[in-house]
Amino acid sequence: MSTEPRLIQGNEACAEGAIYAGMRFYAGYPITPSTEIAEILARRLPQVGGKFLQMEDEIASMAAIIGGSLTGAKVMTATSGPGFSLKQENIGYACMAEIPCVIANVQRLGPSTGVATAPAQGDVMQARWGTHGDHPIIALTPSSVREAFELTVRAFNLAEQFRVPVILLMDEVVGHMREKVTLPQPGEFPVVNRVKPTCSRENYYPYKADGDKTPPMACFGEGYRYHVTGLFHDESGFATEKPEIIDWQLKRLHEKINQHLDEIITYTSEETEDADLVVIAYGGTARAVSRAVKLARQEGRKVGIFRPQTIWPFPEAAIGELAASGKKLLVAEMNYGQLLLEVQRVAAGRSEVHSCLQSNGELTQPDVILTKIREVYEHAPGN
Amino acid sequence: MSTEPRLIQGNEACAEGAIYAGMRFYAGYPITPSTEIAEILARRLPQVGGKFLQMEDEIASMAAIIGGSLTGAKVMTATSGPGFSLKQENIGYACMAEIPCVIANVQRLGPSTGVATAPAQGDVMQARWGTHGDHPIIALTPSSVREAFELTVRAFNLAEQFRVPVILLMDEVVGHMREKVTLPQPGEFPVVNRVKPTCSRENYYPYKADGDKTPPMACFGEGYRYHVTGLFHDESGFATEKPEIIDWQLKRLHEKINQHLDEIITYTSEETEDADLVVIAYGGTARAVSRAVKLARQEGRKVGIFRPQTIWPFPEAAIGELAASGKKLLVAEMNYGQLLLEVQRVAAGRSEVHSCLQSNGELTQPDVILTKIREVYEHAPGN
Amino acid sequence: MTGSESVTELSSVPKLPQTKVVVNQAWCKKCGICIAFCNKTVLAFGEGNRVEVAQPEKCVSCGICENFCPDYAITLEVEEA
Amino acid sequence: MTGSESVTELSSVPKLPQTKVVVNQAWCKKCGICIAFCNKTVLAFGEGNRVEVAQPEKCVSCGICENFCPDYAITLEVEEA
Amino acid sequence: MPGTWEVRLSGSGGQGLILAGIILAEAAIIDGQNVVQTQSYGPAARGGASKAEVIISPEEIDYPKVERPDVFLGLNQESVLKYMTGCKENGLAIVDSGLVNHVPPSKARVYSLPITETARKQVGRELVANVVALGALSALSNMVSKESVTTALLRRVPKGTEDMNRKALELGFGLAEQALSAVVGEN
Amino acid sequence: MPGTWEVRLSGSGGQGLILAGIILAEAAIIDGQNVVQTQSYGPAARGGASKAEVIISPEEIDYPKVERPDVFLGLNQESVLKYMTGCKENGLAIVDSGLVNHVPPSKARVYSLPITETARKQVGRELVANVVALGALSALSNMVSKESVTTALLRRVPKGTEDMNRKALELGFGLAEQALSAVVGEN
Amino acid sequence: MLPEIEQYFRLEKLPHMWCPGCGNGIILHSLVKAIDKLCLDQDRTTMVSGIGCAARASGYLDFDTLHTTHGRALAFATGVKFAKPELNVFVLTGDGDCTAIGGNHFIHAARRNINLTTIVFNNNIYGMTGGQYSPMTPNSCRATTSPYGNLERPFNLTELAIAAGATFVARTTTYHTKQLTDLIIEGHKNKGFSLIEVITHCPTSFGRQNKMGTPADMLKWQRDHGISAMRYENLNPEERADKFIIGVLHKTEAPEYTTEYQKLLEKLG
Amino acid sequence: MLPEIEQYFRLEKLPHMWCPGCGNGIILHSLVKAIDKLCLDQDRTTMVSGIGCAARASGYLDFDTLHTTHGRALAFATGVKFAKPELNVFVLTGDGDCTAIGGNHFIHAARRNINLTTIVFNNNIYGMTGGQYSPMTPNSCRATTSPYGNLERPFNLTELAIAAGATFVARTTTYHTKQLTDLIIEGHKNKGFSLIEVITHCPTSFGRQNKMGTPADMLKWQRDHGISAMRYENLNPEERADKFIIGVLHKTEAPEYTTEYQKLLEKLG
Ligand SMILES: Cc1ncc(C[n+]2csc(CCOP(=O)(O)OP(=O)(O)O)c2C)c(N)n1
Ligand SMILES: Cc1ncc(C[n+]2csc(CCOP(=O)(O)OP(=O)(O)O)c2C)c(N)n1
Ligand code: SF4
Ligand code: SF4
Ligand code: SF4
Ligand code: SF4
Ligand code: SF4
Ligand code: SF4
Ligand SMILES: [Mg+2]
Ligand SMILES: [Mg+2]
Repeated sequence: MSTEPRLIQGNEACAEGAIYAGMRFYAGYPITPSTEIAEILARRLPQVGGKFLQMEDEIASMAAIIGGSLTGAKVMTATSGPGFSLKQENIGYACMAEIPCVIANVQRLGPSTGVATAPAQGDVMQARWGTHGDHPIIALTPSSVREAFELTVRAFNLAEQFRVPVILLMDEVVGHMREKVTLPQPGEFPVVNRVKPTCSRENYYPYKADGDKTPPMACFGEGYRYHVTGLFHDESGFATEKPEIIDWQLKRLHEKINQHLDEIITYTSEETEDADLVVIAYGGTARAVSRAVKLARQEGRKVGIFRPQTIWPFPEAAIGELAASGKKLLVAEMNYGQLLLEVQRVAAGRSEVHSCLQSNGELTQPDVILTKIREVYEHAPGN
Repeated sequence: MSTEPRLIQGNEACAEGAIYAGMRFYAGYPITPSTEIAEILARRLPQVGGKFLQMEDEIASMAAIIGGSLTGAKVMTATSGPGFSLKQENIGYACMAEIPCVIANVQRLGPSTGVATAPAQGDVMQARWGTHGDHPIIALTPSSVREAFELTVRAFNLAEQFRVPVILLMDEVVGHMREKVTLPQPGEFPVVNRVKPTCSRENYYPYKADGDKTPPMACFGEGYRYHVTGLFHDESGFATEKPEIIDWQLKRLHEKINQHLDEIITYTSEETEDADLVVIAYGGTARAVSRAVKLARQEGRKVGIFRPQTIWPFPEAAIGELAASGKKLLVAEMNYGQLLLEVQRVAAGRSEVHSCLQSNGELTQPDVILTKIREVYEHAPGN
Repeated sequence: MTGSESVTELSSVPKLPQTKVVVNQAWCKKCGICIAFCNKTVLAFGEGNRVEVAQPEKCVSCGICENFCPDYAITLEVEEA
Repeated sequence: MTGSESVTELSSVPKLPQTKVVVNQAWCKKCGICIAFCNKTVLAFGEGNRVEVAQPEKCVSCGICENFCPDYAITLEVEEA
Repeated sequence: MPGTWEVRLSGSGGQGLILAGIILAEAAIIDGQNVVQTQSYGPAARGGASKAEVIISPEEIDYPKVERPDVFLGLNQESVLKYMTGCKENGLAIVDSGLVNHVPPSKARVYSLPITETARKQVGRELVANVVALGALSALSNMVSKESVTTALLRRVPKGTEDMNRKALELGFGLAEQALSAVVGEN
Repeated sequence: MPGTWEVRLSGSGGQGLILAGIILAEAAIIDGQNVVQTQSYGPAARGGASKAEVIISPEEIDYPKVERPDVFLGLNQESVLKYMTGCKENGLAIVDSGLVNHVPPSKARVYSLPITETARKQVGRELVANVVALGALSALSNMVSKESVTTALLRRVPKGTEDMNRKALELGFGLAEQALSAVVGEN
Repeated sequence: MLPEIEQYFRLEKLPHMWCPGCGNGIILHSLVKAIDKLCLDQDRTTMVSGIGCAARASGYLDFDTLHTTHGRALAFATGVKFAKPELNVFVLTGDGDCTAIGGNHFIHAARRNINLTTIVFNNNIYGMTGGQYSPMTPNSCRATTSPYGNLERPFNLTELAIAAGATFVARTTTYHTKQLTDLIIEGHKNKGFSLIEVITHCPTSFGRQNKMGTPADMLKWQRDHGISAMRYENLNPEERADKFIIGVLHKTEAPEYTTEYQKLLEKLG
Repeated sequence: MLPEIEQYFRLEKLPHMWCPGCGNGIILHSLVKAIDKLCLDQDRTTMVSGIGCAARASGYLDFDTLHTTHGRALAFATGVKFAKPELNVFVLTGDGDCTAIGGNHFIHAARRNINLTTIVFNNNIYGMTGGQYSPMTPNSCRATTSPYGNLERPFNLTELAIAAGATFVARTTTYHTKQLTDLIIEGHKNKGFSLIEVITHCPTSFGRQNKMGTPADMLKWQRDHGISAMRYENLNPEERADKFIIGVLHKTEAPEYTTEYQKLLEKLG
């Protein structure tokens, strides 16, 4: 891979990041604004001995990557809102059966068909709650083309490490934008591979885990001959209706994530130390916020930006800390207030929570955010 | 209809409530524990001149009822978790195109196939956020067979009044339980019908609304010849990408609900007045909580129960008031903490929020709740 | 048969309504289908790829252009007498 | 041909392995398929609808019962000599 | 008859316990009581141990599941082992003497009655064992009146089977009477 | 050349503006600058008014969209009307003299150049109007070097078309030179 | 302006959003001619479409029009027709909409023999999303997701419809406009599920990638490759290779679903 | 114990959860006999199933087994097979699973001619959910959702498979156990998509509602109604009415999808 900087689109960075992470099996169904991921992989995967599969719909795509993952491949699909809705049932299956996979959702404006080409961040809560029943989920959200690459690699690492579906929650802004990026060389970035069982077939319990709660995963075709189901199951993988086992399974599913929040949750924060007001933003919106924060600082306002890269699990501790310190919080997102709900919850009355929401198909402009910053700031403590 | 009390199953009450409300078009795909609704309607609807349609899957069922609704019929489908996940895309369509319809989701234990016959309340957040993009939603949740009937009628009334999909969020406990119920006579219960345009075709703008924000709805086949789409559209119903119109549309969709919260939100509260601790519970769980609260009162603990019948929009004002009064709150639900998140958010640190969660396929026992009540109560202010 | 007196005066024969090819430039997308399918080379691309009725006199009113235009932008209109 | 000396001593003919019909009661669900399909009325319902090998001597080892049992609960087992 | 009755009927999937539970509940409605009836679903309902529960009370019934049965019926061994625990002191437990060999220690009065045998031998159809049991337990407990349970039964059974069912019910009543002088175990 | 450049290229769907934007961005990368390139999508991209935007800067670029263009290109009337607003004072605006009749009042220096005509008449292919425009605007603005834009162009165009494209680009450079002595409007 | 355009189109929506030369406009023209000849009541006729270029058709036509979700047009239409059988319901759907994501609804609508007139705009590609291969893209063809040539086999859609139970099945092209009108008329008269597959040209997404020339060239390709069953019969296998039959391919009678349901209502009522 | 049961079953899971007399157990018996005769490597053979009574089959068999979501078995299986073509992949699916919610994946797997051996357990009903009619329930039959008799027409599944592109298509019944084994063997040998439809008896959900008698009676019904193509030929239309053909119905050759993809990889690699 070239060490030269290149002009790369966000969707392309995602595709290249996936290949870098070792993804060799893609199945999908085209949908704007994610289609370039499929188109690039249709060309690139066969070049690296990988498999590209266009399925008849999104449900089938999700099913096919789960099937592929069980053979040992690192797998991925990409979609946008309508397709993401359709994938939900099988995403739940992947949660339940603990199948590593990555689902890129390049968000567009919804609900429904909405505007296929317009940016939005309306699927944040859906990423968490879209499938029925309780399940933990990991979702990452990049703000730049470079980060689209990096977080794609991370998405695979987390998926493989914890045997979970990981949502790469992009938005149209980041997906379609092109930036100058130097792609990392092989080895530059850590790549995690799933842990396979080392025991014999007789001793293999596909859902029996050690302290870290994630069981080693055997590949189909390697002699372990085990059973995989979306029904509640015991350690052996077979269906059960015993309350105590269900309890134990469901707890483990949650704990395998909750025990590793420090590893999973990443974010950036700039100029938050001395800030009176911290703007919380992610994805494309964070780019506008960066600008607005710079302008606000130029005006002498102590404003910082907190940018979750991991959006689920929600960076509760970090944001709780901000709230505890009494800093005002301003959530800027391209929706009707989704992450806002979590921020409000975590703030628990300890600090003011404001919002700058936009959901009209256009990337929020720095001006709009700046105006809101000024408005909120005027009443900041110490001003 | 007989005025004799009868032994009626929750699912049957739902089916009968639907017929009472004027529902004459059902489309569905069988799934435990909702199947009885379909089975009863397959027999009953033809008797009252209605249409029963078994579609090839849940997606098609949801599509078919939207089509049916556009011809003027009151329509419904019923399902459970896996099917509810599949319906999400078209539920979003109904939100966007403002098509009145009722979706009964008789919750079972998830995620994934989970346990088909086990009770759970794991789809509370999904009911709110299951489809992509921002959209308001109404969801009602009954606690008894009688209430299954009543809230089904209400669900149709709200759907028709506000041109929205309404989720009837039942759970297996209520769906499968049989109770003594006297079904109301025709006229006993209000039945709301949708408002149709009275203007001429030339003056009809299908998405132009008065102050109440819900536009009158013409039936297909009555000469209005209008367009319906899941794309963002202007008042005329035709697609637009203009930010200002999108903004206006999306706001109206939210406002038509938000302006009528008082009408939409209902709940019951018992013994909350003097309570130090209020347990918040709904559906089957509320039955166990009722018992536990009685037992706690017998022990001299001042405990009350708050039971939302409308779960979405969230009864924010009422619960906010409880929190503001400093009463401890205890949320009991059969999931990993879903409504809990909203209660925490709304409490905003003003009162302690505790939880009693169970998600193992069994209805929570009063004992378990009582134990939790005691634990929380011991540290209640004034004790 | 040259110059025979028995020939009917042409002007006395009732005429078929005269038609005229009209291009609605507001709808025309310049796809060239009408030009390609007109057997009589009536139509041609003009300045800025505008479709022009270059040789109206050759038109035989066959309607092919009207039939194939995907944009309903070319029509045969009956001329007022 | 009665009493002919040339008849082979039966006991000297190598015997086909003797089979025995065995019902695994733990797996049997009492569906009655084996009973209905046994042409030789070897099998019958007994007490509490247990499948019993009522007339083992009639069994011709045809294997039909084994073949149709949906629960693999009835088998022809080769008898130890 | 007054007071709250928690009733648990258990047996294997095909034994018609759910129908028995429904009839019992409907009898209680005829008696003017409140009722809630629930049951276990699932693949288990096809065999093994399944149960139907009925709560009868003059009061509003909150919790719909039986916590500690006042009346327990066990029509097969597996269900007795699985569901008989928790019977109230002085509760009533009826098991099928032909199908249940082992009865766990219980605080209830336990009656082991030849329910299935009675159905088979005296009605000629094992199928009605549930109705025999219904007769026995309603007569033994007195939680619903004989008239009501008879009416409720006849409303529910298929046309043409009324006589057979009525006979089965009455045989159940009879078993109860006999039993009142033959308590098997009380501990 | 130093400093931040906000560039907006607009025209109808088929005019190749996105490719022009990409080439411009790649030229800037060759020059060692940071770049972000965005574009408008949607049905509009098939006709009407579409746009591609490029921001070039030695600094990190935060907001990726052009707020106030330093350089504007308008290749048809509709896009000029829709997208030319907001040009910076002393900015640069280039419109196609053959296709744009009306130029709204602007604070930018406006050049009306025969871009499409040059492509058609001097290269023989209207298709390369985007490359002619690219030549003109890079030469007029100086935001990227002529070498870089030439290199970037030749990397992107299909094999066999290099000469034609190079010619188009140079004709664009030429238009710029001529223009520097023929400013149409400055207000 | 053409009278049938004036009568049946929403004129304020024209020119439509389709690319220059796109065949979709031609199909709509034939459709409104058919509707005109059928003398359908404009107020009691509904157009249902899914998502895609083709599916945008509904928005241009002056009827009750329902632009649904991708692939689901037939399921929505089933709801409309079943709820109100007296409506004439047409379904306008792309090859992807109908045969990829919508394949299941297609075979089930055919199986139920519900009285819907379905027109499949088969441009052999996903046009709207920019040219990915569809289940109707011929083997070896280029598409943005088959940069090395399509490895999949396309459906024979008419065969599929027949096997699934459709009672009227026909195929034609955008070149054969008159035949298209006739087939729509005949299809609509069939009391049951009718499929009319129209091979249409997509110069932008399919033509360009497969070097099919101008829109006119693509129309000529259709003229030269779509032939009647009779002509097809007389060709040898080699000649047949790149030809396809146009015209009515299947016609039969079977109980229509909404009619059967109506009978049940009458029986019970 | 039968050696093929001992070898290929997860004995600790027996007896299975199917009702007394259910035909599903018979199908599995024939299946393991076929696998035995095919000498398949048990470690490189995968069973994929959806949701339903039939779909529970995978749990009883001692291979890598994948019990998926309702209707999606073929889509999961496509992923398994495409990712690792050297695995033998069998799909065990019910009539509802395969033809109702799963119909689309079925026609697409057939179209791609991907090398999957698909066994459809056709009991003409949704068994697991208690007896609603399925797309394979004959017209007029009773089901819990067709209390007045089924108004819909069933699919002819084998015709559908052929039209969609399957290269091996066969039908038999649970009565014809030997033939079933042979068909599975032949189907598995086919390098492409193979369908074996097995008419199986569901005494609980279908039989009871339609007064079909005991499980044995249902088996006898199959014996009397499933006949060879040759015998079928010799019947007059009336005699044919309630008969169906069993045996191989279609066999052809076509490029197999994973093989084609492998060729592409080799070309590029
Ligand atoms: C659920 C869902 N998946 C994918 C898409 C993206 N999408 C829109 S149109 C289309 C394909 C259109 O192809 P076709 O039906 O052949 O119509 P055409 O544009 O070719 O006329 C796709 C994949 C979508 N809108 N919704
Ligand atoms: C998405 C979804 N919809 C519905 C169901 C409920 N369901 C489970 S099995 C089944 C039908 C089974 O029928 P079939 O495939 O014929 O299998 P059988 O039980 O008859 O063997 C249904 C509708 C489900 N589990 N998931
Ligand atoms: S066919 Fe129509 S759109 Fe095309 S060039 Fe001719 S008039 Fe214009
Ligand atoms: S009517 Fe015929 S001859 Fe006249 S312009 Fe059109 S195509 Fe040419
Ligand atoms: S066939 Fe098998 S399960 Fe059925 S009765 Fe006979 S041995 Fe038992
Ligand atoms: S082997 Fe044949 S004869 Fe013997 S019991 Fe079985 S079926 Fe009857
Ligand atoms: S992309 Fe193809 S199908 Fe779509 S409008 Fe353009 S030419 Fe027509
Ligand atoms: S319901 Fe039918 S298919 Fe299911 S296990 Fe019972 S008999 Fe078999
Ligand atoms: Mg298409
Ligand atoms: Mg079935």
